[in-house]
Amino acid sequence: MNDIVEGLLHALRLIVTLDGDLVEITLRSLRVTLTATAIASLIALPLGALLAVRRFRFRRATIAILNALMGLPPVVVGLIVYILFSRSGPFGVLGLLFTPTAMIIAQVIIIVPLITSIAHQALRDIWAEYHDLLISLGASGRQRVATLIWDGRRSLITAGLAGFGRGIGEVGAIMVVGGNIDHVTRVLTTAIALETGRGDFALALGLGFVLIGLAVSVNLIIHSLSGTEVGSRW
Amino acid sequence: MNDIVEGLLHALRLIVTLDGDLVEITLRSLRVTLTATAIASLIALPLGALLAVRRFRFRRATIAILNALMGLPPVVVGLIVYILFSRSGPFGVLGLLFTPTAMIIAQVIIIVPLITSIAHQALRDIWAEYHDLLISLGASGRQRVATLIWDGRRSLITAGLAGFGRGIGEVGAIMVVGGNIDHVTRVLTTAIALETGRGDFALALGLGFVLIGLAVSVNLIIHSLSGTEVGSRW
Amino acid sequence: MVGSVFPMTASGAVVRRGGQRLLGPIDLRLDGSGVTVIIGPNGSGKTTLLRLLHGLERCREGRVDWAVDRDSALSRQAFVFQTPIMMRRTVRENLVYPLRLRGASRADIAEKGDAWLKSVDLAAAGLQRASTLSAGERQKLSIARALIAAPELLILDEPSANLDSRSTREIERILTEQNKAGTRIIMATHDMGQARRLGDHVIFMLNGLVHEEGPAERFFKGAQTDAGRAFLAGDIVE
Amino acid sequence: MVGSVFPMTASGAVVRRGGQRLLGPIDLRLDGSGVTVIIGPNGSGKTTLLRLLHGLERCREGRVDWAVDRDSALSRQAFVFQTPIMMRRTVRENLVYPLRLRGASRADIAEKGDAWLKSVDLAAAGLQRASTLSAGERQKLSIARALIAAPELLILDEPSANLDSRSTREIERILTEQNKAGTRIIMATHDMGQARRLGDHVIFMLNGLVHEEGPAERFFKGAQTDAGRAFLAGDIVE
Amino acid sequence: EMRLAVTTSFQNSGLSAVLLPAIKADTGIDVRLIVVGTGQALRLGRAGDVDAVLVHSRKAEEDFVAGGFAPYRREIMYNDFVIVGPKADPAGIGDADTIGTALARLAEAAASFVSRGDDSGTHKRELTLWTGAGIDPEAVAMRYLSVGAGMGTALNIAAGAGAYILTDRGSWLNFANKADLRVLFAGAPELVNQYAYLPVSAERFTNLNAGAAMRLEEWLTSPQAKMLINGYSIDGEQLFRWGSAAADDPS
Ligand SMILES: Nc1ncnc2c1ncn2[C@@H]1O[C@H](COP(=O)(O)OP(=O)(O)OP(=O)(O)O)[C@@H](O)[C@H]1O
Ligand SMILES: Nc1ncnc2c1ncn2[C@@H]1O[C@H](COP(=O)(O)OP(=O)(O)OP(=O)(O)O)[C@@H](O)[C@H]1O
Ligand SMILES: [Mg+2]
Ligand SMILES: [Mg+2]
Repeated sequence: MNDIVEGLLHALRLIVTLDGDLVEITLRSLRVTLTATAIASLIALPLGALLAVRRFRFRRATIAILNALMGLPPVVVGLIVYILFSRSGPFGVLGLLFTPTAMIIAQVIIIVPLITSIAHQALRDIWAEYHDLLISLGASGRQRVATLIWDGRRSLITAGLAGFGRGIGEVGAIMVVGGNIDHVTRVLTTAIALETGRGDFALALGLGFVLIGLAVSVNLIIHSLSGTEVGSRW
Repeated sequence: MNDIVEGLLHALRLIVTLDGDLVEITLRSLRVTLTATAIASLIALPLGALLAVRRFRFRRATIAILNALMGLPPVVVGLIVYILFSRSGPFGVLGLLFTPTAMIIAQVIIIVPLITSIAHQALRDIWAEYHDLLISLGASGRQRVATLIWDGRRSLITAGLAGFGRGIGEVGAIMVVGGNIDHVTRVLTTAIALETGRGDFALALGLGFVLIGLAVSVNLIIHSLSGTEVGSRW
Repeated sequence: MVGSVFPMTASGAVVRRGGQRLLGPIDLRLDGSGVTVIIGPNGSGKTTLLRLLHGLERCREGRVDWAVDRDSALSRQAFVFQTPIMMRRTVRENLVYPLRLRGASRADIAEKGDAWLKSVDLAAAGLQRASTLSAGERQKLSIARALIAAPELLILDEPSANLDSRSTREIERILTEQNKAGTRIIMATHDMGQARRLGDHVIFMLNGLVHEEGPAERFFKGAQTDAGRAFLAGDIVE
Repeated sequence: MVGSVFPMTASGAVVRRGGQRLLGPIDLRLDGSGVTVIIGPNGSGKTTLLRLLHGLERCREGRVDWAVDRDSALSRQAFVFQTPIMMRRTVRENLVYPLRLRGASRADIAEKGDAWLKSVDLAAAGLQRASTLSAGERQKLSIARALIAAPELLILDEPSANLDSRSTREIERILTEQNKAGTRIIMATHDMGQARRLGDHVIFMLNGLVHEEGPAERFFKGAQTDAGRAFLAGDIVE
Repeated sequence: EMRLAVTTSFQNSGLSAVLLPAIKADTGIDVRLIVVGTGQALRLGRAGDVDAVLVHSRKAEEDFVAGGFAPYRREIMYNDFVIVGPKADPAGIGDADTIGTALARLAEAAASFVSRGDDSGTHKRELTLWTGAGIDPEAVAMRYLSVGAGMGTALNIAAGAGAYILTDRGSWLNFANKADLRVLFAGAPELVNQYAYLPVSAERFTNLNAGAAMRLEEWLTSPQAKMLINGYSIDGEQLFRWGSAAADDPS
């Protein structure tokens, strides 16, 4: 219990003193995960809309698999990305291993299924509402997707935030592909894992609280900017 | 690349020969995560419905925080559970540390926010539809929640499955509280982490593919049992 | 049930949304018998007034009072929405839902369910999903669902907008019967024939205000206001 | 646009859902002028027939053909739904959405938007969310949205169910005008007065089948079938 | 800039924080540490993803060299393994005079023993010790917990479960969650823990920064490194000795 209190104090101290290392790894966490979230959203939102709009043969299986992939074990993703980008792997020449770029790639793979699934669920309901109208108006596939994304933007923000949350708290994959190199690829979660391994629970918890605070702030900021959950309906 | 192929072969071999250890840890993975998912759903679904139905002062902040908690870093959850259940912690006398029960507790904490968030998003739309009717019929708070859960059951299954996926692929927390003890708390993800640390990437990937296959099967089975994604509307 | 929701009174009640005044100030006193019809052009506030009287709309200024508190008032009334709200259930489950909320017995639910399905001509559609009903069928189901729990006050918002003439007559017959049996009725309608046939008392809405109010006979024979006369003649009312 | 959707023909077209036959077999041939009104009791299949002719409903047996392919046919028609479908946008954005889909210019969109908002009396509500409109206002918006892209064929499903008498007259005036300007109109209605005023040609539906079809004048003067006569008299038709 | 894969014990000891800035200052090399398990460290070397490896598992290192992944292994420094356990020492290994006695007492006691179980250098040494004592740890009274985890996690488990565990002195001294664990047995010759440096074969992989790897090796064997390594201590206790244990003590 003391550890938890100490962790909170630690977090406070680190934040109040604007500890240099903390600022560095926090900014790196943010940069990696925000980039990954942006890229993943660009892939996942249209995909989710497409799954809502299109009726094809293996749609149900695709959706089930997508749901399952929400649980893609991060370590496995990390391993696969590692193998692909290892010097002896197919993309080895790019020299991306143990760089933030590799971490972004791994996070994109992990969060795309999550964002797609949540987006699909939200857009499916809007599609049920709009179906007749959009078909009747002869909207093209691309226009249907664009309309759903625009009219469902508030729910899609939630989907993106879920992806951000998953990414920022993730450690298994980025540890393998990033290597937790001090000043290069160390982020909040890998630092937490490091301190846990050293038995310094107070510091680990302190970093953990910083991480949670960061996630909460990003959510609050985005929610208040986008005005979700304000109106009762729409 | 070879590792990936080898990993697939490994997975195949393990499955075909019904490897005893594999069966054991797979069943343990399933048991831990299914239990955690069931408990988490019992908490999260009514909570999600309540958030949809009730209008209270800090509703928006609550929802934003809930969304943020989807990104609760597993290691931090693991640490907190460890501290609470360690012998010097408040629940130390229960002797639950390094047992499957502790792993279930950690997973419940991790997946409750995810299930709540997805459930809330689905039920919010149904509530918008039902609001006037249920108020007019004078349904009590409890009846509103029950009605939303029943009528939204198909979406809620997706929410539960998302939680299952998150749990079954999780490693950070259960490693700390479960300890990856052979024949006691070793599950698929901790075994994967172990093999990765040992540098046996092929075996790690093999286990990873088994895990993914398991998640996909559970999703397909549940989806086909529940008949989601069949009808176009409802 | 002990007590009655009547008299219900609105005093200076105003409904605002997005800073705009949609309705009011409304001053009204309704007591417990007869049929009140609310008429007026599109967007004049009929639906909003019905929702206010039902207790669905809270007023920012002024107040609406029932002889009992709001929760009891709600539970003694039933509302038929202009756009019927169908639950994601079968026709039968939609119909008996109010009984389930009240914890009625299985036998009671089965019996009343059968009777009402028959009386609105939906016996064959009981197991169909409500979302597959035709517009008129939904309207009939919505009316039956409102009546199944025997409300003291029945509020209807354009109950026959999508009904064929025979269903309209049938519904009007049911409403008259219920009214005779003691159910107070308040309804909005655009069908002046219906208003004349059913109404004892008329409220004529214009721009969110009660423009004219009085006994139906007097109103239809000769409305007191220019706007009222113009509306009856089907003219532009502004 | 080159070519026309007419003649459109249905031959042996059947619509099934859940193993049940909802409509058909339907054999019809409609050509390019005038106003067809579809009448019949609730649940007789009017909406389903309109959807079939529009191309929204695919038939399992038989076929529906337009003079052009289905996609071109859809793009030359507009459909006004019985329960207006409002997008989660403002009134104005709902109105001009068909123009946006067609990639119309900003100026064009602004101009037509203004003109149509005015002609359905919603100029003041342009920036309001469509979901806040009253039922009648939604219906008017839905009609304006259908007309804004100048369709060759306009299909309306009970366009005036929730309209006050003045709006009904106004909409009827617009429809007559459009029809004179060359827009083919097919509509379902329960308002026999409206059917008489607007229809050149009547289709009387019963139990999912075309029971009687012919020139409006003849039908209203003396329907050929017993059921047709009974329906006009407001009697039970089975 | 070069990449060096090291085991968790090296990082957890805190020595890296002392050495890396000095290396940067003396040679200009920016050493990037990839901290992983022994097996994974060698695996990274085998794929050519790191320029050198610093581990402590002799047998695996020799296989690595034999496989042609490194031209040789160079012993850099050593310390020793210790057995830690609950302060109360229910097995009574505190006053054992040989490792054999200590392990035999452990085996007979109603105590728990946490094994790394991950084929790391520490784990392999532990297995060697059991074999040397003629004990099958899974078949005795003692509860043998094979946890399959890194040093830090295993220590956390031992602390949480009040179990005995074999660990290296460096990791132990720098470990913060000691709970009621204490060093109970240390100092036996079987417990020497030798770290070796293996530059990854530049012939095999062309993209390596072989120059930096060589300069780092030179630096690690220089008097400057000797001074820093021997001078690194926590609470007055020295964690590592520079050089080769075999050379220092030919017995
Ligand atoms: N949030 C809002 N902002 C602005 N105006 C609103 C809002 N909500 C509703 N309105 C307007 O309030 C008016 C009253 O609506 P109401 O539904 O009561 O009319 P009504 O008399 O029932 O009309 P109808 O006969 O068409 O059903 C409408 O003109 C509607 O556009
Ligand atoms: N999935 C289904 N299963 C069974 N019956 C269905 C299904 N979908 C629609 N129906 C029935 O098909 C019939 C035709 O409906 P349709 O909407 O075409 O009627 P309509 O003539 O437009 O009626 P209204 O005048 O009430 O609008 C209705 O009786 C409806 O209940
Ligand atoms: Mg209304
Ligand atoms: Mg219809």
